[in-house]
Amino acid sequence: MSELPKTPLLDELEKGPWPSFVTEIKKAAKKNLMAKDELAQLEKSYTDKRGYWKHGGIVGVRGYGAGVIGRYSSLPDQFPNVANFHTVRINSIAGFFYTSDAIKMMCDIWDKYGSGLTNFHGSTGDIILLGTNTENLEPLFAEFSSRGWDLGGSGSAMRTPSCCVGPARCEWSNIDTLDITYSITQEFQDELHRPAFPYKFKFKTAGCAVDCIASIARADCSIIGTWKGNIAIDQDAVKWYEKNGMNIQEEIVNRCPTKCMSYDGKTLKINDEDCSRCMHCIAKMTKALKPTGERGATILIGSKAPFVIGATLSWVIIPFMKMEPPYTELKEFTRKVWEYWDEYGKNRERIGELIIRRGMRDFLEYVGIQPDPRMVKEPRRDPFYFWKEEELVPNSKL
Amino acid sequence: MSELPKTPLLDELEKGPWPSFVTEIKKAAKKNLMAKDELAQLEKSYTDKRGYWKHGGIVGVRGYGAGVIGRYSSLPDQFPNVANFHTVRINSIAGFFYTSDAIKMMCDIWDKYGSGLTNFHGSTGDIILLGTNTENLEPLFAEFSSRGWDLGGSGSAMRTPSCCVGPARCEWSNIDTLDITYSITQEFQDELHRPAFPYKFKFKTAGCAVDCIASIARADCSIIGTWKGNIAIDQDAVKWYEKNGMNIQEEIVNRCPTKCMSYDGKTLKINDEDCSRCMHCIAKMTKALKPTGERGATILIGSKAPFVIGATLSWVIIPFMKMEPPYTELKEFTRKVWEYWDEYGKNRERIGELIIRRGMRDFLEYVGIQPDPRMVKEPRRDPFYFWKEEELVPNSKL
Amino acid sequence: MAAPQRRTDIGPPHYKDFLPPVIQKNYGNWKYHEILEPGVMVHVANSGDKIWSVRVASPRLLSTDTLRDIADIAAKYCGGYLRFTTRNNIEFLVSDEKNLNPLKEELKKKGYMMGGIGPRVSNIVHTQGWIHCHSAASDASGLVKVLMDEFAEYFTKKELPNRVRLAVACCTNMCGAVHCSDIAIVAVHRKIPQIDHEKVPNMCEIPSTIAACPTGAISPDPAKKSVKIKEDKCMYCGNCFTVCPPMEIHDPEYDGVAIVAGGKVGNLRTPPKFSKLVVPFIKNNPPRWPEVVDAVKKILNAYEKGAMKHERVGEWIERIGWEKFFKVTGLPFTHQHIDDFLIARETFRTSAAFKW
Amino acid sequence: MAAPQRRTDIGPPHYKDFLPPVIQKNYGNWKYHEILEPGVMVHVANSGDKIWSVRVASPRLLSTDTLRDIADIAAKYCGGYLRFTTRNNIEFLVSDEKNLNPLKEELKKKGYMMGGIGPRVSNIVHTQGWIHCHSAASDASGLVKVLMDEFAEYFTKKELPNRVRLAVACCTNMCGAVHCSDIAIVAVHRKIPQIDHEKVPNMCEIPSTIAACPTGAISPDPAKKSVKIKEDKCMYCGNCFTVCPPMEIHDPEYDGVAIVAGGKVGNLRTPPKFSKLVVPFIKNNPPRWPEVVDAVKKILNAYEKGAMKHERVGEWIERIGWEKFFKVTGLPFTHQHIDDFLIARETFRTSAAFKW
Ligand code: SRM
Ligand code: SRM
Ligand code: SRM
Ligand code: SRM
Ligand code: SF4
Ligand code: SF4
Ligand code: SF4
Ligand code: SF4
Ligand code: SF4
Ligand code: SF4
Ligand code: SF4
Ligand code: SF4
Repeated sequence: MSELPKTPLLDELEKGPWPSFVTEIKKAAKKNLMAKDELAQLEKSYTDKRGYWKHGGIVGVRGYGAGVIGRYSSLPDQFPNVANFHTVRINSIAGFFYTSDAIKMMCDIWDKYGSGLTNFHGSTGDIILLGTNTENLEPLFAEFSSRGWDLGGSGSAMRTPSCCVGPARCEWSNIDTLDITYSITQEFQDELHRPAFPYKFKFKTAGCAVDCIASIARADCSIIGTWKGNIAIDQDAVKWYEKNGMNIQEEIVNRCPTKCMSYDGKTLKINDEDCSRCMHCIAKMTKALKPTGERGATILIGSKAPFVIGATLSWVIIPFMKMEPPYTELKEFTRKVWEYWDEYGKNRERIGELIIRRGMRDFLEYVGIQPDPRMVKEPRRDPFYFWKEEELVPNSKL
Repeated sequence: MSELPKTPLLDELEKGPWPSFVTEIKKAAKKNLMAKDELAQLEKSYTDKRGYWKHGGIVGVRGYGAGVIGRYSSLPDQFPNVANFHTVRINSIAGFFYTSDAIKMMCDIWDKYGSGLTNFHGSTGDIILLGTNTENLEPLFAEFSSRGWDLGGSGSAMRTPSCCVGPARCEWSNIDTLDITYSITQEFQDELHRPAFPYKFKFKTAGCAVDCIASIARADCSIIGTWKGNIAIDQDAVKWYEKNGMNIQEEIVNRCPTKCMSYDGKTLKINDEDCSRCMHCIAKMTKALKPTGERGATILIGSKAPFVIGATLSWVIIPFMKMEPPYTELKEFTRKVWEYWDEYGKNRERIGELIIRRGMRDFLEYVGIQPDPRMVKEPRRDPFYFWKEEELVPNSKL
Repeated sequence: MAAPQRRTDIGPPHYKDFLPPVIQKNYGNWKYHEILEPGVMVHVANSGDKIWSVRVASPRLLSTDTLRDIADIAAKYCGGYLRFTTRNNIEFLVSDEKNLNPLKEELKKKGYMMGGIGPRVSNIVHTQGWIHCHSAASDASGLVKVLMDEFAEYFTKKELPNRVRLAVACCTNMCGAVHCSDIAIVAVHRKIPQIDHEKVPNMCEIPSTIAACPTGAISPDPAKKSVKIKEDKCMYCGNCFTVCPPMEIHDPEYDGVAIVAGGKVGNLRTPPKFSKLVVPFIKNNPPRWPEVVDAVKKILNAYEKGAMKHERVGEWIERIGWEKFFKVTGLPFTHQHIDDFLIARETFRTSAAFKW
Repeated sequence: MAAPQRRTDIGPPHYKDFLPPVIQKNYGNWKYHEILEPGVMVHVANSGDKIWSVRVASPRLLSTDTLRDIADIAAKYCGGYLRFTTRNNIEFLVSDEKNLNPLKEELKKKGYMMGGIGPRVSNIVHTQGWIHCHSAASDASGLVKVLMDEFAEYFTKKELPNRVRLAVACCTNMCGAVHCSDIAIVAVHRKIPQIDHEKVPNMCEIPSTIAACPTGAISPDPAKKSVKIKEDKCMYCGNCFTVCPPMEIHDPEYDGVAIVAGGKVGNLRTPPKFSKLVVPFIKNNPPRWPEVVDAVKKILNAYEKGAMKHERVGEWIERIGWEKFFKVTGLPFTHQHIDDFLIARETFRTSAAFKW
């Protein structure tokens, strides 16, 4: 294979302690022409301060509408090996667990059919195979699928659901984040592979309100584990934290948002009725505090990036839902939500935007959920609201 | 004079400890036919559960467009004495101070030309003379004005400015609320009497952030006294409060929003740099704490009732303005604001709505004020903002 | 009899002419105040001078008879000086301590109600209602009377964790500024305006009528030279009626009041707050609106029981959370509570932390 | 060579097949964890079993060479088990304590960087940038590299008051979800799109192009069968370019990045928060964007100095106030900081309390 192109600017990014993506590209470029042109085009971008990629038309594998992001160099003459250079999204493993064998298997296929470059993982949670030519897509897919791996989502489809490590390695998980993720991924294969929605739809599942998967910020449906009982306190362990330098009053009691804790130097007390399950005290004193009682999840809807109406965070739709396999309630709720979206959503309108446009009542009534104060930070301020005929029984109180 | 009408429903409102408006109307009705018909029509409203007043056309006194609210009974045949029944707004005294003589003088005129009913005061702060006939307006005005009293505002005009009791009887006033109110009322007589704005414009002035005139909720321009120096502490007085049962830590230190206070049981300390001048500690320990240093006012703009875009509170436009007679800076600022409103405001658009519609930058640049973080609770979230040509010097940092 | 010489644009008299001498002398030089009784406080100047204020309840709607009576009392005990508060109470300004008790005696004898100073319920800021306004969906004075009858003890005696500011507005124009009160009543309609197509062309300016509608429900009806309303967009605010009277919105069978809570205007501790909807509708039930009184009582009682010292209603609610507020007051939470207007999404609970 | 038999709609492999035996055994039965070193933690199960996780920095963009290397390491010390974190770090899962030190030794020897656990700066969530996306106004990987070079010690060693989550998005589509990060970079344009009227009719759907504009700046240009832009309404967001590529928005002279701060996603203590604009623009200055690094450093240093223990960046800012934030960081406050979009008025300071 020929020599690497000169990349004086990118070489600057091989300096410094943090592992260098440039080094990674160079490693691949040494044995792969696509990677080599990727490297060269990137140097040009650094020189000219602009990207040189063009929007893809629709490219993909037979029978699927999703899973491949079409991409073309806008300088195909200079960089012919990336003239078309699509990324392939492989559906990752719930919890992002892998084995050495699986990784090596993927590397072997990818070296054969692609650039040798990957992202572990993309922001949504797919394994990103970073760039290959159109003609490689089918064989690549055949190799992966024959070994039990499938594509992830893209376009106006359900996207690859993802989750925090949850019960696999975390003491706080109230729900089986991996199993929920696996189960909905399998249930909705058609919705994942064949874009038929007004726009994208993302699921993210976190085992508790710490939300290590950032579900509340970037999932059309955020599933966050919670519990309904009290917090059990191991007073000896509290002492242990104190002995190890923790200022219980300052670090725990004073930071409790609901002011439901107290500590007299001997006994830590929680007025459980007032606890909002924010997770602060539990996270900072994991040996001393444990949630007890019924487990389930809060279902929130609507977070997304800023287009068109500004970024949104997901908000509470179902304060508490039991979460036991096969997650029938969640799946039925999801279908109902999609039905609503299908009925009223405009092209490129996310579910959250739609609910904001049509109002919560419209949505809640459609999906059959009662209003609950936990859905709002605060009730409305203005006295401008609608009544339905049936609520207007004359001369009756409400 | 004939007997009072039967008012079985209203009579229920003469029961109970609170002074009764019905009793007041009856007092007047005993000697005044207008008040009598007012009483009778009100009983009918209580029976039918609806009002019986009609919107006024324009009524007023010669040369004025404001100061009178035209009102007509929608049942003139039943209640001929209130067939037309307009309220007259008399500009009140700054701080709402009166003398017995002045009150009696007003009563004499009002018994002669009106219903004998009043409001001390209307929500804006006018003396409301509650109902008279069209033909009485001119002589009534002549009586009042010849004695040195003038009408207040109404319609799309400046409205009667009002203020808290301030320096007249309050130890916390940072500005001369009465003098400011008097001075702007005199300065803008034309704007008060002859509606020429897109909509109403209200001034309210409070001596400190306690805001006993609710200026921040209901004034297009809210003037709120503040200071720039430290809070002086009289430690003996602190002790006095403690001895008299105050829990300094709980009631004062813990409630300080900026957590800039501390108390070790002996000395109360304030980290003045972090104090936001919320007034809590000063209000609850008036003998112990006193603001020191430079005095002035924060100028806020934009509060109003919910139409059309929902209620607004005033927000900071000028964090600190010196307030010395003749208040030239305030008056010039006001004229500039009106000029902007005149230029861009739509019919029935309040100044706050206009600024929200066109954006703060447009307004600030017009009135010549620099942006300041004190104008916002928080900076914007989205990255959607404009640049002016002159800011776009290529390749320069900002 | 010829009318006296009218003058214009003279503005109000100068405030100095109405200030008692002790105030003139100590203007801007007050040191502190003390609340001596629920209706009496004394302000002490740096000079040592003092002024006593005796506060008395007022229905705000005052006859000239009553005005003359209070003027007489002020003349007798206060050198003729008195004032009104920003919440429409009467304040007798006593410069000479020896007049204080005689004044109180006379007030008591005549049935005036002293109180309202300090952490109590003070007078209710309110509006015209059926007494004078064309727009009213309920009466204001009546609601004030029945509420203050119920809460009289909180004016004359009992303390609360902090001031509780009540307000009443008789339509959504909210002349009472209920949008920032601890607890407030706002009268509302619930029926779509009935358009009198005969009168609209003469009495209304079509473009401003259309612009008046917050939800864009109104559009021109060129055939009739009038307007039409898209029924499912109208939320009965009545703003069209304000600018165009032939769009009759009153309907006695459907009009009533809503209750909002948790607002404040002062900056102490927490920033000024809007009131929020707590009861979307209670039918008009004059003369004494018992259901309204009952609902307000529920809120006030829960506040009295649950709030920490110095906490205002809104501060208390924010500490315990809205789910808890609806629980402890027993008020139902309905679709109407959830915002669907311009800033709706800012009110949605974007957090997984809440109480049961 | 015939391709193997393709299958469809099989979904990903079952996660159980990738879990180390100790996890399978103690699944959902963990008791607590301890952070042993910035890059090592141990989770202890109710059964007493333990699993050690050794976290290693990753540039996220990995070559198959590197992937094979980490697979080999995992095979050697972890029974072949490893995972990636939600922030793209690599975690070696050690079931047998005696493999822990040898693993660390080998990682050190090979130059892998251990760290990121606990109250530190972890990996930067980011996006494609010039490496692969057509929409990028800056490069993501480069920005990540220079920032993490600067903050490497906060990954490998130093503690902060709490976690600091950084993110980079290469355009306002914000695939990096920078809108809820402690400190984040979002690349922005500053020039109005140049419309290629030849191509628009063929390549673009006019209605969705018009609908894509957040400010309604785009309208049809029927003559050209294209669209036109109202210049003074365009704020260069580039959303039109996303749906209609011939509306070229890139301009190397004017493109660059903005910095936002104060966001978070967890519910601990305070609810999730949006990031807010702190630096409206810094020009693209590759390869090492020193001005960006400098600005982020200012914020991180001020946070480190000023925050209380457990306070996230946003919590610290809310406690001290935004006026103080701009003071202690020395960042200028400009017109761009003041919101003028849909919820602008909710961001205005409706209070008379602030600091100097
Ligand atoms: C690859 C990835 C970034 C990365 O480097 O990790 C990515 C890359 C692209 N995103 Fe994204 N998005 C990626 C995660 C996200 C996320 C984060 C997430 O999913 O958690 C968001 C924010 C959350 C959200 O969904 O709103 C995100 C919000 C967007 C948007 C804005 C959507 C909106 O409603 O505002 C667009 C624009 C669009 O859909 O046209 C977009 C569009 C794109 C496109 C397809 C650009 C385009 O219009 O063609 C990018 C393709 C880049 C390329 O050349 O490969 N991408 N995108 C992420 C997907 C990898 C994966 O599958 O694992
Ligand atoms: C008399 C008074 C209520 C009272 O009983 O105290 C009052 C009465 C009326 N107000 Fe008001 N407003 C009164 C203070 C207010 C206030 C409070 C204030 O000024 O502090 C507000 C809320 C703050 C504000 O300005 O937004 C207020 C907001 C309105 C509005 C809504 C304006 C808006 O921008 O949303 C209207 C509607 C309008 O202007 O058409 C209105 C309109 C009216 C009209 C003129 C109704 C109309 O359309 O004809 C009422 C005449 C009643 C009558 O028959 O006398 N009134 N009005 C108050 C004036 C007395 C005075 O001069 O002292
Ligand atoms: C007389 C009056 C001013 C006037 O120009 O007329 C007044 C006078 C005083 N107020 Fe006020 N306030 C007056 C309306 C207000 C208002 C405005 C309103 O209610 O519309 C407020 C804002 C309420 C709000 O935030 O919603 C108000 C909130 C306060 C507060 C703050 C309470 C809190 O902690 O939130 C104080 C401070 C305190 O007492 O601790 C205060 C303190 C005071 C002091 C102690 C100030 C002083 O040193 O003289 C005065 C006597 C106290 C009293 O009544 O207990 N005053 N006070 C008003 C009496 C109205 C009435 O008849 O009840
Ligand atoms: C491994 C990972 C989950 C995964 O499925 O991959 C994870 C794992 C743990 N997180 Fe996390 N968090 C992980 C992403 C997150 C995220 C998501 C993100 O950054 O996008 C958050 C939300 C950040 C936010 O609020 O913006 C997150 C906020 C936390 C917090 C809350 C910190 C706070 O006080 O605000 C804790 C609790 C604590 O440590 O006190 C926590 C605690 C933990 C614990 C201690 C939970 C446990 O008992 O096992 C885990 C090891 C801690 C560590 O890294 O210090 N983890 N953690 C993620 C590691 C990412 C990385 O490589 O750095
Ligand atoms: S979100 Fe909760 S359950 Fe999941 S990894 Fe984080 S702390 Fe554990
Ligand atoms: S979980 Fe949060 S709200 Fe509950 S006790 Fe702990 S710190 Fe307080
Ligand atoms: S606003 Fe301030 S200065 Fe005015 S009366 Fe109230 S406490 Fe005194
Ligand atoms: S005025 Fe407010 S912020 Fe300042 S010290 Fe007193 S309580 Fe704290
Ligand atoms: S609130 Fe409405 S009904 Fe009452 S006085 Fe004001 S405009 Fe009239
Ligand atoms: S009542 Fe209000 S919402 Fe209904 S049409 Fe009239 S202005 Fe519009
Ligand atoms: S943030 Fe923008 S430029 Fe970056 S990957 Fe996403 S769409 Fe492409
Ligand atoms: S760049 Fe954004 S604001 Fe400008 S025209 Fe395109 S979509 Fe509209």
